[in-house]
Amino acid sequence: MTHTHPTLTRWRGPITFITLLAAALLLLPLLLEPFRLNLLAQYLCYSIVALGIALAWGRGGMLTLGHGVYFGLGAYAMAMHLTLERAAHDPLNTTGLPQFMQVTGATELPLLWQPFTSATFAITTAVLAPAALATLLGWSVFRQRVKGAYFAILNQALAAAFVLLLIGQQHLTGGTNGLTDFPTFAGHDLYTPTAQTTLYTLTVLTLATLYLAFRHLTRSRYGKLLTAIRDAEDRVRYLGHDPTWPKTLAYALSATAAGIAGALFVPIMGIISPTLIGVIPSIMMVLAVAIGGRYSLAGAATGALLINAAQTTFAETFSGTWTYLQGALFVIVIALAPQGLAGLTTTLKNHLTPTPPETTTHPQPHKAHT
Amino acid sequence: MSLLTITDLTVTFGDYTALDHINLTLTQGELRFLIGPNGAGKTTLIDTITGRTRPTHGHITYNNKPIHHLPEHRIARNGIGRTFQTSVVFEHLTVADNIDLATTHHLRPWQLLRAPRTLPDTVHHILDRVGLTPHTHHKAATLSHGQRQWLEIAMLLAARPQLLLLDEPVAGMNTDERTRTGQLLTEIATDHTIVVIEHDMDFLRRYARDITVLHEGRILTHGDLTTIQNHPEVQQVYLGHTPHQEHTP
Amino acid sequence: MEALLTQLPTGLAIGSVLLLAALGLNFTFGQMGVINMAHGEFIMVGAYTAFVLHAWIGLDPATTLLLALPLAFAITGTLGWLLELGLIRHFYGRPLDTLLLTFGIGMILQQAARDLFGAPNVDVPTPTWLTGGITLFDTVRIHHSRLFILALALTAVAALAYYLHRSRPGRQMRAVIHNRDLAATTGINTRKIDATTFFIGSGLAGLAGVALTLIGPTGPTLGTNYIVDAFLVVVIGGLGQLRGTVIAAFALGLLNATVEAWADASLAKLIVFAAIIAFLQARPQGLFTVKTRSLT
Amino acid sequence: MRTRPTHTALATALALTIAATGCTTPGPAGVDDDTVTVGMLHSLSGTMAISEVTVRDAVQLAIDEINADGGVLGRQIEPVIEDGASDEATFAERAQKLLTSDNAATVFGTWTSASRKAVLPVFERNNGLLWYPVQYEGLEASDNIVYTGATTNQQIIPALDHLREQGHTSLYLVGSDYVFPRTANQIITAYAQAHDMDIVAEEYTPMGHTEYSTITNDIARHEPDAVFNTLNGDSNVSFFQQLRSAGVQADHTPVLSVSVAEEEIDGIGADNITGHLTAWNYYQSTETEPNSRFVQAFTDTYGPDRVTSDPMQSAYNSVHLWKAAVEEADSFDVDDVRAALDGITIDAPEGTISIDGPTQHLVKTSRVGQVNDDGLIDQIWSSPEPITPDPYLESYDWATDLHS
Repeated sequence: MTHTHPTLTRWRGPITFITLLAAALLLLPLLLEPFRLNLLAQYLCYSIVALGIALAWGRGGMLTLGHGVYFGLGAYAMAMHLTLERAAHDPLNTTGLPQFMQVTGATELPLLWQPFTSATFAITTAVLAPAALATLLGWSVFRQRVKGAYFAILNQALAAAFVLLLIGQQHLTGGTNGLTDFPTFAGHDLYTPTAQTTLYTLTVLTLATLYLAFRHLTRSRYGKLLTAIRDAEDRVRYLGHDPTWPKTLAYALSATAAGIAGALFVPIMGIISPTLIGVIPSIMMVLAVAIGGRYSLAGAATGALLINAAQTTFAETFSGTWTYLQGALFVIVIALAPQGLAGLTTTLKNHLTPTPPETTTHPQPHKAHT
Repeated sequence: MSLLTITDLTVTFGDYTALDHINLTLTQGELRFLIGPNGAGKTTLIDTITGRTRPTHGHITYNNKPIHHLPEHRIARNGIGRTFQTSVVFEHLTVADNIDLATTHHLRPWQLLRAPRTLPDTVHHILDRVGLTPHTHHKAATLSHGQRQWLEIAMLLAARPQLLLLDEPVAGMNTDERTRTGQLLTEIATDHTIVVIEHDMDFLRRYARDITVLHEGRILTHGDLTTIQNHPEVQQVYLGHTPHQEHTP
Repeated sequence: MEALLTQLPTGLAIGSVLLLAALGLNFTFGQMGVINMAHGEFIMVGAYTAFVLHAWIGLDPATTLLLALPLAFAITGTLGWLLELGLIRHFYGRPLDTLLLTFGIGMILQQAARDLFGAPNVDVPTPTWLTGGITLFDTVRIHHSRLFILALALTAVAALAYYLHRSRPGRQMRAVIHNRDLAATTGINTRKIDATTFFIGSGLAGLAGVALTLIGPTGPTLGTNYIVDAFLVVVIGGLGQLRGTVIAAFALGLLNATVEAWADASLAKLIVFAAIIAFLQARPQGLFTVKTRSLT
Repeated sequence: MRTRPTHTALATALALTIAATGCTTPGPAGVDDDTVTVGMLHSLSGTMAISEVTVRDAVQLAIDEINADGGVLGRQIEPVIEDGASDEATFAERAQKLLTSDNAATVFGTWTSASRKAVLPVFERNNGLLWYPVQYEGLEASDNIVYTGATTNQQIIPALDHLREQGHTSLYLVGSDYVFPRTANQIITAYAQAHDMDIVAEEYTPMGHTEYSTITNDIARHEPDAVFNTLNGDSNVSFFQQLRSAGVQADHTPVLSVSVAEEEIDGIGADNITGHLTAWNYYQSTETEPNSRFVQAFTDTYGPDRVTSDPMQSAYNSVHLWKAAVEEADSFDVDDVRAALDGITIDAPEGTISIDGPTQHLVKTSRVGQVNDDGLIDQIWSSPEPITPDPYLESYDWATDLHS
């Protein structure tokens, strides 16, 4: 593309990006009623997760069927803080303990919960806990060259185990009920239109920042190395690179994005519970990325937005049909459009404006990673 | 001075012995050809030197340090590079990026995270050397078979190894490409130690001075082409199996 | 010690269920590198086969069971064969894509079951001769239905082993597992072998489904209950290894049962997961692996 | 170089999404001269759909009956049906929509405690009114919820009274690992301590667990007088099948279940559970005149194969109770309706029930039943009189440790 209109091409991306960002920040809050804006903010949280999955899966070839876990870690960290804040400010609550703990007969705040009275600690944990768990799991399995389908299955098992843990440790986590009802954050009512707009704005800005950061990463030498590892991990070793750390890093970053998304999701949605982060929700996160386009960060984010919006729109009217449609989407997108929407739009554009072949080579359905 | 010393190397897969008490020394600056019928253990030997396969018995020293326990990337960093029978290049990266990747293994993680503004000179230089400059910004997937092989060699050179192990570099190439590869080899051989696995007799005749013959995991003999061709056991091994072995891969 | 002894039959019982569920899965995975996420739904189809025989055709429980086994094998086998023919065939070498693809197929099958048979569980009665149990040393009790499943699982393993090692197509199949390209050059029709493999692997899911009606609920989500554990068996057992699968299934079953004896079932599952991660540190490729020399 | 993802095309997709998200204008006012909008919020998809669809059917039946009878305050009820999709976030989101976009005068729905807890803040924030139809673990009394199922002192404690009357003094507790069984078992343990009963074991399994050999063998070995079962859903099928294989007989060691209703028996297999006990406030076989009408109307509408259960009946009652309260208040306004709740009484299929104003729970009769060969449940015991709800168990001395 640099051959034809260098200036135009150079700036088209940034201009589109800034236009979209400005529209999202300035226009939409005016156009949408608070309920809809809140929905949009929820979907954008899933877009943030999608960015991470696109990095790990699209770029790094690591199919993560357990991202709900990282989303959940971020979400629970935030929810624990909000729960404590509510308990502290509830005039009827004499013990200062979260309501669900009173049910299970606790008399004092468990050790695990104590530091979460600090918002800073909660937010830091929301970011670092997913990163730490992913680093630990990633490092230990990548080092042993566990990859491909094995890695995917382990992730899935992790999601299953994590949900069991949350449900089993009811006195600490609220069990199946999860944590819910967060009226305030730092003393501010979370349900005023202003608060809703602020949360929405924060989500948009986080999404934009992570998009730019990940985009930079994919274009750096590290990004090239990651792609190389995806396509031929063994070959990379004979060039003197150890694939363990680049993979672990991508996986950990991807988990961090999910954790941040979870932390944002909680005040927006007002609830987190095990059903939102188990095996099936985790796979749905991957489906969204497959549909949007795993090789494209922007595509993946858009895919998550679309799939969640579609879920709301269609699921209520034709719930059975919606399940068929989701299943069919999986099959159709993977079989016919492995590059997803982003791939389709590129193809469409190439049909309209022929460009030299070498600049249009998108990743082909790539070879085995195992 | 010896660069690589293989002592009493044995590799077994279950009941099957792929390498059987191999002893081999490579001196600095050598260009060594490795031949032998299918299953002789040529690729296994290269695999074992580069850490892909672990020795069952015996050891390998490189610059007088044992390397057979190191992981692949550490062996590569020590200066041993290799290519594969079927070339493996990173198809979704450009030719330049493929080469650049080979130069960066010594960089620290944070150095890799910066997006390079321009290509390093070394990359341009190597591209020139293998004749891929016109394809600098093309995806590796668009290269022809011969060009891929050269790209692999270029990637090797970019990693600045002392020892190059090439597994059938001219397989599947046309005559022109073979000639170019041969010239490239000779040129590289001036400042590298090289081991080449090759079957192509014509190619051997033109470029091979030192040949080691492997058979059933053992070293049969060693010498120049004439010596080899007149060696009774070699004749037995080759002619005994296929009379026109010279042109079978 | 007494607790361990008591848990031995339970462990074997859990193990035999895992074995049945994982056997076909491992077969297709080892053979073709295909993770079939629809395998759980094939199990479900097998279970509904028994239900249809009983409730729609009106057979008595014993006839239902005996007739359902071969019929379910044939039905799910055919489903798998069609899946291979229509979709999976075009995705060899893309294991992650087939994984997602077959997950989509699974969703569709599950919803189809819901539309066809309704969402609630249905009842497939157990033949009376399988309802009781045998008591050993006072405290150890083995259910007839468990013995039946154990016997079925071991029969399936034996039949499979015989097929792989003694029959011509079976030996070809093993050749393909070891080296697909080499097998192809020796004149083996790998396409045909793949289709056969998928038929058998999926057929085994049908058997598992029928067996599971004896001990658990029959509903549209039947397969999902077992699939994660079955996958773990495959991971531990190693690629395409019959003995690996057998050992892994019983090891997991015993581990589960032993841990369950002193902790609750939730905790048992977690401990098992941690044990698997630890195990993979020592044996990343599972218990047994086939050595290959291909690069990618 | 990679091709830049076509931002323009993606932007189009984005715009479409936003259009889809934002297209709904603020909903119609909840009440006009001819109609009143109510919400129905159940899982129509996902794992809970099995149970919740039956409840939706019961609510729909009640609405149809009331509409045919002239409606509420002369207005036809217009239900807005939303799918909670067995997912708490969806429940909360749909509840928000029902209350703010649809202006629903009241909402019938939710089943699991998790979904009720998820929508509770939404109802409190928007001052909505939810009718919750399922027996639950108690320890809750929100101004914005009317609880039409049993709380613990109307189901678990009477069931324990019954077991004690029968001379069963050793109990084996088995439950799914979630809030209801854990809370129920705390209560049972406290009760047992106060009444010289023996708890042999307390076992939990993950939701959807199907492997019960360990537990059923353990039960066979310990031979407790009775098993108190708080397992949920699918697990009951495996549990009863495997219990039978373990040789545990209903006449020797009866299992008393609090989450097994007529709907589930068919899936468990009647021969696996015949003779075992259940504790509810209503059975399809309950002999009252309103129940014959209810069962008749239900099977006429949904087919002769369908059965009715306690939660269905409670949901059905909810609509009639709401109608009575609205007519008492002569207003659809939530505050007016709430003020009118206390003492609202109707003749329901389960007998006469009335709303206890302070707790917004129902005063209702407790019943223990026995599963018969036809897969229905025969009542074998009932509380002598309707029991006043006590969600925090404040009137029980032995339960002081349970509520702080």
